[in-house]
Formats: sequence, C-alpha cells, structure tokens
Amino acid sequence: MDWQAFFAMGGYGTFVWGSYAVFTVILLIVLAAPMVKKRALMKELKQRQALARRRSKS
Amino acid sequence: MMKPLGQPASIATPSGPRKTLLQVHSLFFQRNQLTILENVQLTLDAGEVVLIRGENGSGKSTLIRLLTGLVPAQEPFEVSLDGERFDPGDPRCQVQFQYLGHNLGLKDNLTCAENLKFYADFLGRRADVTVQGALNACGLDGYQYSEAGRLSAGQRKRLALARLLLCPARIWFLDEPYSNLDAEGITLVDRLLQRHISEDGRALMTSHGTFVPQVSNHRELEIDGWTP
Amino acid sequence: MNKLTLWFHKLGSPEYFYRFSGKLIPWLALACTVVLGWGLYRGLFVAPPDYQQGDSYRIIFIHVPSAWMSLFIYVAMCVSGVVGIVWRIKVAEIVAMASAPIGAAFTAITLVTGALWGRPMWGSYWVWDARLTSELVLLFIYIGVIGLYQAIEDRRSAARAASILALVGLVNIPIIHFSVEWWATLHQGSTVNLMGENAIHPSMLWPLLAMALATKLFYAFNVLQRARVMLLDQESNKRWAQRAIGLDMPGSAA
Amino acid sequence: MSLPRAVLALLLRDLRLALRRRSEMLTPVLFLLMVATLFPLGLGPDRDLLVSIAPGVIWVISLLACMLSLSLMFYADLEDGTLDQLIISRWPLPVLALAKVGAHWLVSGLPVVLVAPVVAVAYGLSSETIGVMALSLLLGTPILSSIGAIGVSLSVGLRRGGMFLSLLVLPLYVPVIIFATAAVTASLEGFSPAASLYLLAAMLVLAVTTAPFAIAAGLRISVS
Repeated sequence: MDWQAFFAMGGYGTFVWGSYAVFTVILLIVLAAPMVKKRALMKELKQRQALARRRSKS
Repeated sequence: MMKPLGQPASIATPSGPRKTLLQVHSLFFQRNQLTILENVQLTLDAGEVVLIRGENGSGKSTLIRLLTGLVPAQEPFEVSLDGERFDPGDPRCQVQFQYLGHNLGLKDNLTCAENLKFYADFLGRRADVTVQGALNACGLDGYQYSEAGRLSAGQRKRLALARLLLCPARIWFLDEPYSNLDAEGITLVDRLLQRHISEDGRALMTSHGTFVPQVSNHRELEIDGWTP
Repeated sequence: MNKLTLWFHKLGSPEYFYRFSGKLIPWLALACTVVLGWGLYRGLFVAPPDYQQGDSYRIIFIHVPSAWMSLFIYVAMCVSGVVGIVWRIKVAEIVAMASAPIGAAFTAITLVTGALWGRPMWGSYWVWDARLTSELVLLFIYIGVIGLYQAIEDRRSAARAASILALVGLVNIPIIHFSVEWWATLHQGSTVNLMGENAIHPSMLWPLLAMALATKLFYAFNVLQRARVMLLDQESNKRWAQRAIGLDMPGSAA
Repeated sequence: MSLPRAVLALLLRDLRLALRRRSEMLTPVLFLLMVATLFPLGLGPDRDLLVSIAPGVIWVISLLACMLSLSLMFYADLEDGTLDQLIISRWPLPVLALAKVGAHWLVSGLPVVLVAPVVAVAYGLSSETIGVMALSLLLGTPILSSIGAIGVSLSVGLRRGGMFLSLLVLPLYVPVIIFATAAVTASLEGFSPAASLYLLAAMLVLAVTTAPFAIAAGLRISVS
C-alpha cells in the first residue's frame, strides 16, 4: 500500500483531505455539543438542589 | 439568585348548587417550569360579578388571558357556559365576551371618537348606545376630537370603559379595571358593572387593590398566590 | 387504539421518551461507526480513481450524503414540528428544535466540501452553481429557525414559532430550488454537473450509499442525545427528571 | 355586522393612522431615492453600465425599502393592546392579517412602485422596460409584504425583533428577486418578460392565499 501516493490523492490531497477534515471537525462539534450541555445542566441542577436543601432546612 | 419553587396558586371556590353558567374545571398553567395555576375551579353566574384578588404575578392576568383564549392552554381545561362547551377560539363564543386588559386597546394617534367608531364597526354596537353617548356616560363628553395619546391615564381608562359600554357582550373579562382611576372613576366602573349585571350580564374582574365593587351581587375569590 | 398509535402516544410522554431513547442511542451509535468505517474504507481505499477527475471525486462520499442530509433533516424537523404544533406534544417540539443545528451543520459541510471540490474542478472556490446557491439559502433558513428559537424566551412558544417558520421555509424550498435552477441556467447555461449524471460505477455507488446510511444513523442518535438534554432542562422541576439524573429536590412538582 | 365591514374598518383605521404620521410614510420612498443615487456615485456615471445593472439594483433597493417599514405592521398593535382585540374578535384572524398586510402595502409598497420608474429613468431605461419594471414591482411588492408579515408576526414579541426580521425573511425573498429582475432584464434585452411575470403573479397568488394563516399563527404565539 503506497501511503505516499495515497495521501497525495493524485495531486488533490489538500482538497480531499481538507474536505474530510472539515467533515470530521464539524461532526465532532455536533457530537460533543449535547454532552457539554448535559454536564453544564447537571452542574446547575446540583447547585439548585443544594440551595433547595439549605432553604428547606432553614 | 435562582428563585426557589413556590406552592402553585389555586382558587378555592364554594361549589354552590346554584344555576352555574360559566364553569371552569382543572385549569393548569406553567411558565418556565413554575406552576402558576393549578386545579382552578371557578363559576360565574348570570347577573354576578366575581372579583379575583391576589398579588401581582400570582396568575390573575394569566387566568383571564387563558379564559379569553389569548394564551393557549397547556393542558386542555373545561369551560362551560349554560351547559354548552365555551371555547374562546370559537366565533360563537367570542361574540359573547369582551376583554379589557392592562393594554387598553386604544390607538394614541386616533381621536376618542375615532377609537370608539372603529370598535363600533369592528365589534358591533349596541342599538341603544351611540359613540357620543358612551363618551358622555364615561365623563369624556368634551374629548371626542382630542387624540387618545394626549389624555391622562385615567381618561384613557375611561375611554376603554366606554368601549365596554358601546359594544354588546354577555361576559366581561376585566383585568385590573380600577387601576389608574380616581375615586370618581371607580364609581364609574361600579355603575357600569351594576348596569351590566342588571341586564343579566356577568363579569370576572381582577384586582390587587383593596377596592370592592359596590354592586348588588358580587363574590370574591382569593388566589393564594405562591410565596416568592 | 392499535399498537402503533398506542406506542406513538406513549412516546409523547417525556419520561417514556427519555428512557426509550436512552436505550436506543448506544445501538445507533455503534451502527453508525460501523457503517461509517466501512463506507470510508471502501470510498478512500478501494474505489478506483475517476477517469476524468482522478482522486478529487472522493469528496463525493461526504459532499453528496451531507447534501441529502441537509434536506432530509429539514423535512424531519418540519414533520416533528407539525406534530408539536397540532397536538402540542412537548417531545415533538424538542425533537424538531434539536434537529435544526444538526441540519445546519450538514448544510455547512455541503457548502464547504462543495467549494473545496469546485476549486480543482472549476478553478474557483465559489461558483454560483444552482445547487450550491440553493444550499446557501437553505443554510440561511436554518440559521433563521435556530435564531428564532433562541430569541424567544418561553421555550414552548419559541418552539412553536420556530416550527412555523420552518414550515413556511419548507413551502419555499422547492420554489427557491426551482427559481435558482432556472436562474443558473439562464445566466451560465448548465454548468458541468458536480456529481455527473452518468451511471456511477458500483464500486463508487456502494460507499456512497453506506455514507448516506451512516449520516442518517448519526443524525438519529445525535438528535436523541440533544432531545434528552433539552427535555431534562425543561422538565428539571419534575420528580421523574430528577430521579433520572440522581437528584432529589425538596418541593418539586409530581 | 359583517366581515367585509369589519375588514374595511380595520383597513381604514390603519390608513388613517399612517396618514397621521405622514413622515413615516415617506421613509421607503426617500430610502429608494437616496440609495439609488449612491450606486452611480459608487460605480461611475457610465450609461451602459447603469442600464445593465438597473433591473437588479432598483429591485433590490425597492425590496429593502419595503422591509424598512415591515416591523411597524404589528408592533404598535401589540404594544397598545389592539392586537388582543383582533385575536379575540369573532372575525377569522387570517382575514384580518390580510387586511393588515394590505394596509401596509398601500402605505409602503405602492409608493415604491410609483417612484421606482422615476429612478429607472435616471438609470436610462427605455420607457417600455420601465413599464415592465413597474408591473414587476406591482406584482412583487405585495409578495414582499405578505411574506415579510410572517417574519414580523413571529418576531414582533422580541425586544429587538426588527434587526432579526431580515434574517428570517430574506431567504424567502430569493424567488421573488430572481423572477422580478429576470422579467425586467428580459425586456431590457428585447425578449418578452411574460414568462417571469406570470411566475411572479403565481407567487403572488400563493403568498396572498397561504401567508395569512402563517401570520395568524405567528401572532397568536407572539401575544401569548
């Protein structure tokens, strides 16, 4: 398997790999977004729970 | 600081055996996860004024806007009028009620007469009341040609009340009718209410103040609003 | 109520939807990676270079599936939007609004890969080709829908408003596509077709279909992930939601 | 009490209001005139160039001129509570929405249609092409008003809805721009503009018959 030729993509390497890079990066961002949002939501709800507990004790 | 969750507001009402004409069952409303209204039971008989009292933000205005269909119901609630289903979205029912909210529905650049003339054409006019007659009845006799925008808050409220007088409706939904009115204005509201219920009409009104409608037949309900 | 509508009705309840989608996501993710891997392998390593375009045509394996997805997700968004508007089902509204960003992402991918492919083909990054122009307008519609959803405060009315805008857009998309197509041929004559209408060689067709399936699987599990988080956010005061994430909050609604 | 009378009352009320603020009525026309004079300043007075860009330039400026006053369509009604009265009245809201769109078009669309030929003369278009342009504007500006009204009804509740409006509405204007300018360009180059004008007319019928329902739905959301 001639890796050198493979990456060259018949001279269009920058365009082909550029496209695949964009594809991967955008989809990774789309993939990660809900996970980041869930972590932020959990943190906020934990704070609200702590506050609610403190308020219900006082 | 995150507002803590309060108890949902509910209206307790004596379920009298009398002829119930406008009945509301299990009304529920939630805004941004805060339950504002829950299991609201409400009856409104012909010839009666029901006053709903409660602090600001306790859901009074929301209740009225729900009943008039301005705010869509999140859970379907039952409203029946004379036994039939009262749907605020249905033209047959819309003909029967009028709504007066915080925003009075007046155009500042139109004169008092033009504002009322529009509603006479748009909502229909009672045969026995003219535009000028309504203005005079509400103490705005000299103002028919002055622009609504130049009136004082009290006078603008009187102009809105003139619309209630002018256009036919069996049910009045009034949100804070007493606000911005002086003592004389409040007696005007009471006079209009008295005349309305004497013609077998009915009115549901809200107020956070202490005034009680001086009319022959009224009932008070308390929204035990959630404590912020 | 036959089984299907009963299931569909149950799916409408947030708690059931949350649990049901939770079980489904791992399988969808697994299937997506498998199909994606196979498609990429076939497309990049096995498929022969094109006699005209050489290896630059391999961009087709992500450009075309993304273009299909940009439209597929838009239609899916409108369908769940209609369900949300007509029956006021919160889950449907959430699924519709969760789809919008994914659709916009695929539209952006289509545009960028189209430009990168156009450079070697036509010599410039942006060509007012009919499809690329319609795709650009579609991106603006997506941004409009997402923007409107963010701009309105109350989540339920925001979802309704954005769904209505999406439906208005849906009616306009064929008209836009037709008018841009007509406009492109009017001004430049039919440009060489990026994908070429000539019969695609099977060794190229299979990876293309595999990638199309992979992107759909990706959308499926990602939209469920997003919908679950948005559902938790909106139902955070409900006990079932708090139990689902291991919290118990005094004074929360049933 | 009949629907036509109510619709007429609404239309006349809006026109009377617009006439009370006559200066506001002039903004679309002044915008068209001012911006139309910027292009020759920017591109040079060369006659052939101006003639060739005239259809597209004049149409785009007219579109933007119509958009300027779009946000006024429902904003005042929401603020002063008249929109509530429209919604809870017994009259079908889509019909009332159409009346509002009609009133807005008479106030902002029609003046643009009347003034654009003047600008077209300044750009050196022949009288026959100017006729086609006026017709394309006459067919096109009502579409802009009705589609724009959908965007307005959805964003009227927002604090800074105006700026946001163009983002919602411009993508939907693409077909109108394409066929309207195509008609004028066709007549400029001596071809018959009939095809484009018919398509524009078809879009007008589609817009006027379907947009009101979306506007009504949007208004109900913005009010709640």
